[in-house]
Amino acid sequence: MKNFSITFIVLMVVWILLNNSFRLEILIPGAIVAFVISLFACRLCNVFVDMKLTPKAFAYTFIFLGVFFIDLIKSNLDVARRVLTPSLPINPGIVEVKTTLKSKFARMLLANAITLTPGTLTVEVKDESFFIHCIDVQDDDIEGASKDIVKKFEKYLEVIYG
Amino acid sequence: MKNIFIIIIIAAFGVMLYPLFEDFSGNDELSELASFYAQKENVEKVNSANLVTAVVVTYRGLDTLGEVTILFLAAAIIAFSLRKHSVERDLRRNSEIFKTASKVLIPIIMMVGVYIFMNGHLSPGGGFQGGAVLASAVILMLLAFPNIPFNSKLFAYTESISGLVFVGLAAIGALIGSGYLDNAILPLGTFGELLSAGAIPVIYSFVGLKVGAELSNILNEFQSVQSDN
Amino acid sequence: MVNIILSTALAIIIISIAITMIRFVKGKSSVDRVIAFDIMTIASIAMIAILAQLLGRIIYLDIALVYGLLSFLAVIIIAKYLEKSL
Amino acid sequence: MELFGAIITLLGAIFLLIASIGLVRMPDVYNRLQVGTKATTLGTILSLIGLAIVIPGWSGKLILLIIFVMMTNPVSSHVLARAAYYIKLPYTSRTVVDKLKVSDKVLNVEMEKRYGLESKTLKVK
Repeated sequence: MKNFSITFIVLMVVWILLNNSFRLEILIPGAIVAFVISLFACRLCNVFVDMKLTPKAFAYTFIFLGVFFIDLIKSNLDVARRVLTPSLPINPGIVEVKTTLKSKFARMLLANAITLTPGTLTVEVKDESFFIHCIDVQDDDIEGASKDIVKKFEKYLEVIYG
Repeated sequence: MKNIFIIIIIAAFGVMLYPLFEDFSGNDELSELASFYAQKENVEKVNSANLVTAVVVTYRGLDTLGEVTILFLAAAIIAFSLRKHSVERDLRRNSEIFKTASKVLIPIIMMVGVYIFMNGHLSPGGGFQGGAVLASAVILMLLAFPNIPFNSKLFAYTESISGLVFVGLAAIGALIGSGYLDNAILPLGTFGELLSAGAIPVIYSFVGLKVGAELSNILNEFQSVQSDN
Repeated sequence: MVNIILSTALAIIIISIAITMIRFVKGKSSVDRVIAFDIMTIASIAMIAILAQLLGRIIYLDIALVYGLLSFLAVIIIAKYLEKSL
Repeated sequence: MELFGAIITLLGAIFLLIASIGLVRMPDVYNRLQVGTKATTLGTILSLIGLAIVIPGWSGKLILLIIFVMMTNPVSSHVLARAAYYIKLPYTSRTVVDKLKVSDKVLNVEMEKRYGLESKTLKVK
């Protein structure tokens, strides 16, 4: 039920963004369509179940987005500097990190956030280990790499998805 | 008995389509949109001798971009579907990230498909394009979860019912409107809104459903043939 | 003024697509070519959006959305084909 | 305000240019993917945000495009990187460490214990 209603709300938001209006004659067909699609996709997308709907979780979602965007910009400046330096200062390698997150959706968000930030790219995910290709390896043991790469996002996602 | 029935149906279609033939009169004046494209300055700006080419390639060139991508995708999917079955196939699992992401994306893609065919009268989309986007959600589903049980009867029913409704609406147009596929059976509304242009959004919706169900059915057939081998 | 800056941005994006073509032709492996294709697509999304502004037609954004969707699917299908896991 | 948006769009375009330069300069597939995902995503997002500032009326669709790019782009690069790893594309000689190789061996042995048959095909690759 929770799953169904979150899917419905997400689809309604998509519909409103697409149509860019709040008028009733647009909302009603949208609601019907969103209802049918949620019914159809309900058994498939059980990803939203772990989401917590407390005010604290909402606040942390915004903090997570903020941290993520700052990191995104920093990462880009870093990569741009490396690309434009004539000697190409890279030090690549694949490192292993551990995460404690259980929820699938949170793990996906974590992997996507890692892929989008400083010189890191998720290559493979096995149980609790993420294998990450770094453009500049600082620390190749598991704890050190986890602290560098994962912790800064994990602490927010842990609050949101438990 | 069957033959007589077919003859009756053909005769009925003939009666329905006859007004089209009778009322036809050549129209010498261009509509507002057509005259914009046909204006001398606009044709000269493109510097093409052929007016139709100028419109299709220059003004509507972005559609071609989409079509080219669709072609690329189609080639890739044919390679996927007609490939010989290999032992490795079942064993290398999909990555978990991809599975989770497709669970989130599938409903959103379906919503976009519905938006495209419901707004067919306002935007470059339409029934066919929207249906193709719906089917691409199904492709994503087949890619992410190859072993999911698939209800092919659902697609068959959707397809036949929307086909029936489409023909039925067209026939109603012929009966109470002024011709086959006439859109004046519903209020026309004001230009530029979702619920306008009479029956066009409704007809487009059913065309979209039909195309989506058909393409999904084709994909599903490919998939099941492939797993039998 | 705004239009001039946007046209400059458009020109820069076109140049970057042209540079990406170098990798597309040089390749070495098919994955390299797919990466080049992916980058060209994402650049074209930005390009279509800017064109929509310059020509003042919001409907081009729909095209950008569907174009992005289709190329995402194409990249995934090709990746899975190369990985032999279809 | 409009000027501000236009400048952000220009900034995005410059990031796209850097991405394409990086794509040509980087030595192996994985590093090319690194440059590809990062700089292009930020470039596109900045361009779209800039356009949303220029024309606030279009922001709905532009926000949807941004969300869409942010959802799909990392996923497709992850899938590509995984494919490149499993078909054993070579790294550059400057690569320092590969933890996944070690873990893969352990996993193969474990698979053999658990399923018997499955491990055979895993070795084939």
